[in-house]
Amino acid sequence: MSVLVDQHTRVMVQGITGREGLFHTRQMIAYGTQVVAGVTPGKGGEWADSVPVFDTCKLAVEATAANCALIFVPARFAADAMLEAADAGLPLIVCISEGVPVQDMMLVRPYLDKCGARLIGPNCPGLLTPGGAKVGIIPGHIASVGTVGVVARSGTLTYEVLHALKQAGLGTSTCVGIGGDPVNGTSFLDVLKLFEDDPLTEKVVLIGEIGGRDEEDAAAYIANNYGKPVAAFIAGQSAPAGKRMGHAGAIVEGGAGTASEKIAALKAAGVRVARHPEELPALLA
Amino acid sequence: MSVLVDQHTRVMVQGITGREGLFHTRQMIAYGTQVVAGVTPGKGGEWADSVPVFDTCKLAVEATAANCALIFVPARFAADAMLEAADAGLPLIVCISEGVPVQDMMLVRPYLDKCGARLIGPNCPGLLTPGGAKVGIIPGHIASVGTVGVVARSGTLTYEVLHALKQAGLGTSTCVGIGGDPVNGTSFLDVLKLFEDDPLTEKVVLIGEIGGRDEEDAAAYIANNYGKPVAAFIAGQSAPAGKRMGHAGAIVEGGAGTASEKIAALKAAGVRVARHPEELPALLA
Amino acid sequence: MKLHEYQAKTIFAEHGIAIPRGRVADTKEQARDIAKELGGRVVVKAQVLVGGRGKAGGVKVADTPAAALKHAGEILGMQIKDLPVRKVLVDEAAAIKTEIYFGITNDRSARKPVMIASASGGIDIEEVAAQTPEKIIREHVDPFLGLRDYQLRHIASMIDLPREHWAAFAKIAHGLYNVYKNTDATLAEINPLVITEANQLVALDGKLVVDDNALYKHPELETLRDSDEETPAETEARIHGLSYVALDGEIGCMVNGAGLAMATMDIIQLYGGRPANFLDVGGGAGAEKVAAALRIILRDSKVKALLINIFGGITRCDEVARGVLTALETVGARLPMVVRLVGTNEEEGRKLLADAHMLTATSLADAAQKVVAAAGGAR
Amino acid sequence: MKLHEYQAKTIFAEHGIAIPRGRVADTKEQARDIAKELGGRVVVKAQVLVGGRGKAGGVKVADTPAAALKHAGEILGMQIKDLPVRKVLVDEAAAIKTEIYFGITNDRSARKPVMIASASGGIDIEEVAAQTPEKIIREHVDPFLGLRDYQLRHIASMIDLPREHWAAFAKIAHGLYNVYKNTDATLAEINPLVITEANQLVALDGKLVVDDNALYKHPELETLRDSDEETPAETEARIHGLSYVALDGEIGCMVNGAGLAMATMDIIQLYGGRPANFLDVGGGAGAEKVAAALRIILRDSKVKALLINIFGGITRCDEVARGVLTALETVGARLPMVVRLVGTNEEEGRKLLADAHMLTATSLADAAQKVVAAAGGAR
Repeated sequence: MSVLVDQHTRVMVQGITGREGLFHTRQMIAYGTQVVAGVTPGKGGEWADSVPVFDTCKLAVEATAANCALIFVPARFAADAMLEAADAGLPLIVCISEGVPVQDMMLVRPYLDKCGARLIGPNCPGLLTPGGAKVGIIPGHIASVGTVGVVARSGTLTYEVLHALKQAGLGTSTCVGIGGDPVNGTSFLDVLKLFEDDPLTEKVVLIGEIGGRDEEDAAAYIANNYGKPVAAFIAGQSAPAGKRMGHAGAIVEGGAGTASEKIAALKAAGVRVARHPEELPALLA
Repeated sequence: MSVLVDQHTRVMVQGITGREGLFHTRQMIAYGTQVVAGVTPGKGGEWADSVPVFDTCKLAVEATAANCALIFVPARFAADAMLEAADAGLPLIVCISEGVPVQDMMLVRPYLDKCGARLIGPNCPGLLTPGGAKVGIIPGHIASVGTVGVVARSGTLTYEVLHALKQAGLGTSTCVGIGGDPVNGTSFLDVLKLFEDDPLTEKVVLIGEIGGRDEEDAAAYIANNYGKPVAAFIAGQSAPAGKRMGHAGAIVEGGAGTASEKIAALKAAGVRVARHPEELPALLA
Repeated sequence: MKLHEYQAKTIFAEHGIAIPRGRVADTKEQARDIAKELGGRVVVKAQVLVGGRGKAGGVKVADTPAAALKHAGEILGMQIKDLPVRKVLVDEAAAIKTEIYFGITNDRSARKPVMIASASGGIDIEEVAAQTPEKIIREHVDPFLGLRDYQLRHIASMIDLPREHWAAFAKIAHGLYNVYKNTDATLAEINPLVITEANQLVALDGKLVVDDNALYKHPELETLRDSDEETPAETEARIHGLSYVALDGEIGCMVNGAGLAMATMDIIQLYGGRPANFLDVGGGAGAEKVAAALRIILRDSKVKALLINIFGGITRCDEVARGVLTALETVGARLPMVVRLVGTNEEEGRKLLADAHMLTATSLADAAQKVVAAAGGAR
Repeated sequence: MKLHEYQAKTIFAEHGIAIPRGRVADTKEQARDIAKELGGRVVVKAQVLVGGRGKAGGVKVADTPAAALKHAGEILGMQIKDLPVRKVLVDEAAAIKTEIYFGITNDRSARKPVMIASASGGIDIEEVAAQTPEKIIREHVDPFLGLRDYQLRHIASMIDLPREHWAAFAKIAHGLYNVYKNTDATLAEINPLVITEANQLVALDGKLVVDDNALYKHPELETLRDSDEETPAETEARIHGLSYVALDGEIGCMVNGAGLAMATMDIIQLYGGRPANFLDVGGGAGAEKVAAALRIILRDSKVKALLINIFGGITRCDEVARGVLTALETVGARLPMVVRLVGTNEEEGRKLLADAHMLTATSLADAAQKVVAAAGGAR
């Protein structure tokens, strides 16, 4: 088993008939992912290419035994989409949609926890297990099969790292893009634990950024006898405090959560910290 | 250890300065219960007889290490009182107040569950462990120390049974009045499990009434190798269907929850069912 | 507290739910005028707080104002399950294509509100539930999250509602959920919810029952209470804070506590008698309340004997005895009475009643047997 | 989106929070008239969307309308942290007995709203938090239950608020929580919340920051946006859906994705340059958006060289190249540019730019070193 998804994962795409949803569904299918169902309210009974479309998640799950939801709906419908997927019993929900209001997420997250559903995102690039499955928008060709587990908050910066690893001849076991919103699902810490238990992952790359305490929490966990070597990069060393940097999560809160604090915490935990993304492959040697 | 409360239980009375709160506080102290704190907003710093009064539960718990809340506040403040007690970390909350709206309880109950607090009630007479502690309004003198565990939905009917047991020379280990509201805390089933694990309880008396499915759930549990003999009485055999019988819980819902159904379920589970309350002592022989 | 159809539908309309045009009338002439105002066919509907009015002939269609006058006259003269009809609702008649059921109530086992829907509305929904349970769609609402749109899409697809009506259905369902929340309802129901020939979704009939315990939050609902629909005894009981239900038997009961009151009725029946009522004087009842309770019971001419069963906890037996004596001064002791007082101040209570020529009993079984004998023996 | 003090306080007042009488003025004459209307002492306060206006002299007390005119004139001519003051709020001056701090914000670690209160309001609350953390009371609100009265009693007792003010405090706190909920705020703050000599609780100053992602729910708030407070570049960026922050350096950056944009800035700094801005064109940016981004960057006269760093995933490199060419036609290529295109359609993109006299790079490190050199070398 790889981490979270593999070739047996049965993906249900919410918002499959939208522009992004359809584009990435095709990409995923081309990569070899099993996309078994789509959901678009009012379009039940239609098809998105070869994928049957349903009106509701419950109907989709009943008909196709989907076990992973992937959400591409506009931000204002994203909270409902996550709740619907959890209510339909899906154990893994990946939400790509960006721009979900924080107060909505403060309701969604505890409800999903109560349902026992794991959420990745929102506002994230999703999951890529090279040679297994691609659930999200990470371009498949930029990573090769390998033993480095990658976990990251941002999108294109993650691609940059995957690309750099591949250029250096290093493959990826699974890449998890957790997203950078202030209230989200899976954290760095959660993914570190998954990688720790995954026999196919030998080393871990963590790509953080300013804001929040997620990297600090991860550092504290690593410091306590983490079983695998970790290298990291933290974006935002040049960012002025308090300026909003596009990601809602990338706000330095009350002096905490700065890049230098995070880097210090990681270094103290024995993590090798890169000065820029392209240094990472060398640090894994 | 007895069930739920004993002489070491440290009771905090919410609404202690009210007429009922003060009356029953005196009764409890006279019985030997440790009433360590009272809470009445705006009266912090005063005393109710020998009991210090606080403005909030948190302050009361910090000062007195209370570990059981007993609530006498008017119905419109009862939901807040239960939530406050749970937030202050009390593991056992007994709510005597009657008339709490059902929709309020649909919010309170899951919140208390989340906090890990056990609720008895609302609209219940509370707990009596003869020789140990009295937490609620069950008259202390009507029961003697013994080995019969009593669990009941109603108030005075419970007293009637305790009285009949005492007249017959049978003592009580603990009496738990769970209340008859449609949405409440502890159920018959929960208390049956507590009695099952309690070495001081040898036999169990269950006093049910029409409405809901609590007695049926208890019967199903008893049927599955319950370790102690159980006798029961179900009130409402003569009640016409659909008429409201004072207790919000005592409404026959859509043909289910009638006395005859409950009696049949209990009998099928091997429970001896009395025709009237005074028959119960004989059934325990 | 149950509300009348016309009251329920007014509240529904305030929450954005489409209802037929119409108004309530106290007299047949008013009904005719409303029919004239509405124009076209109307339906005249008895407003009573019991079910089964349709089968009792309490709902009639009128093609003309004159017919409305005639039907209203008949209906306003009816009794439905012993309740006189004092008001009729005159609604424009809808051209019905489809009848749906949609309701929201509390599910006490799940501790959540539950929405219930069926494509087979209009007829008795309980019958549908019993015969073809698969036609009943149940969907719980998380009380913290509230009603979510996807739940309504699920219901709509499960009852095969044509897609063109999904948006209208969602609006009505959100409206009804808001009614349920805003009134602390225990039941909010639209039956039937119809699709008209003009392809509109309309709530043709409505039921609303609100939680008595929550009325303090909604003083505006308390004003809708129709005390015409209560017997004078029920009204008096409510005013005195007594829980009272009249029954058909001959033995009056006054008891403290609902559970004990039911057990007392049960034991009367066990020994061959029939209880004339359920009456719970509540905890800590004082003399005045007891006196009122006694007056209410003795007003029932069917009552041949009376059982007073008090287990004194908060309630003091001497207070109860004083109430009994006070009431007897007013109403006179025309019947045999059996009194059982146990618990707080039982001695004082018994002493007070010693001269009042009452039968006393110590055990519940003894009391029941005595009162059944006093009422003329087991039947 | 930050609101002005006068806007925040208007919303507070709509939620039942007591605020001083007062109005906003664009000119000193208006300020004088408002002072006349209010009578007595007034306070004239600069309305700018940055902190520290008090220390900058942007808040002044006036005893007479003439003094208000004078102060308003001075304040309306000021710049506070580079932002010109265009409005002043003229409030009646309060006679202050006590200053309290009370605010509600999101706690991302707890994933809940948190109320923060302190008996030491008025001065810099962050200073209080740093020096005497025990004076800061934190109380989380469960987002499902909402704010409960007992939480406010807890806060009131912890900040030693005299009991006579508890009811008024509860009303204000509920009001502020409703503001927070109803506007999807990320911060709703009253500082100071004062007890006046007349023993009233009044919100003397107010801050409100709302979640940009939730503005679609609150179109009425969008109309409160003060684009006077944005630089023209920021306004243009917002209109085109670009995320843009101006900085002090000399190297312009155009990147797709916020994380990569930050990493690009970091590496420029690592090699001795200074970024002139943060600019994220977002995912799937088309030619038009790219052209707008380029125009915004090139308008900054401090910019000496430009780095375009695109990792094509959803974004197509050829689209980006087309946007760059379009923009150059309008603004002219007055600066050295380094372009790095990797990913989807990178070959096509590179071909399009081949004739545009740009430096190209394959690695990020290479690109950063080239642009730093082009801008005049490391400092």
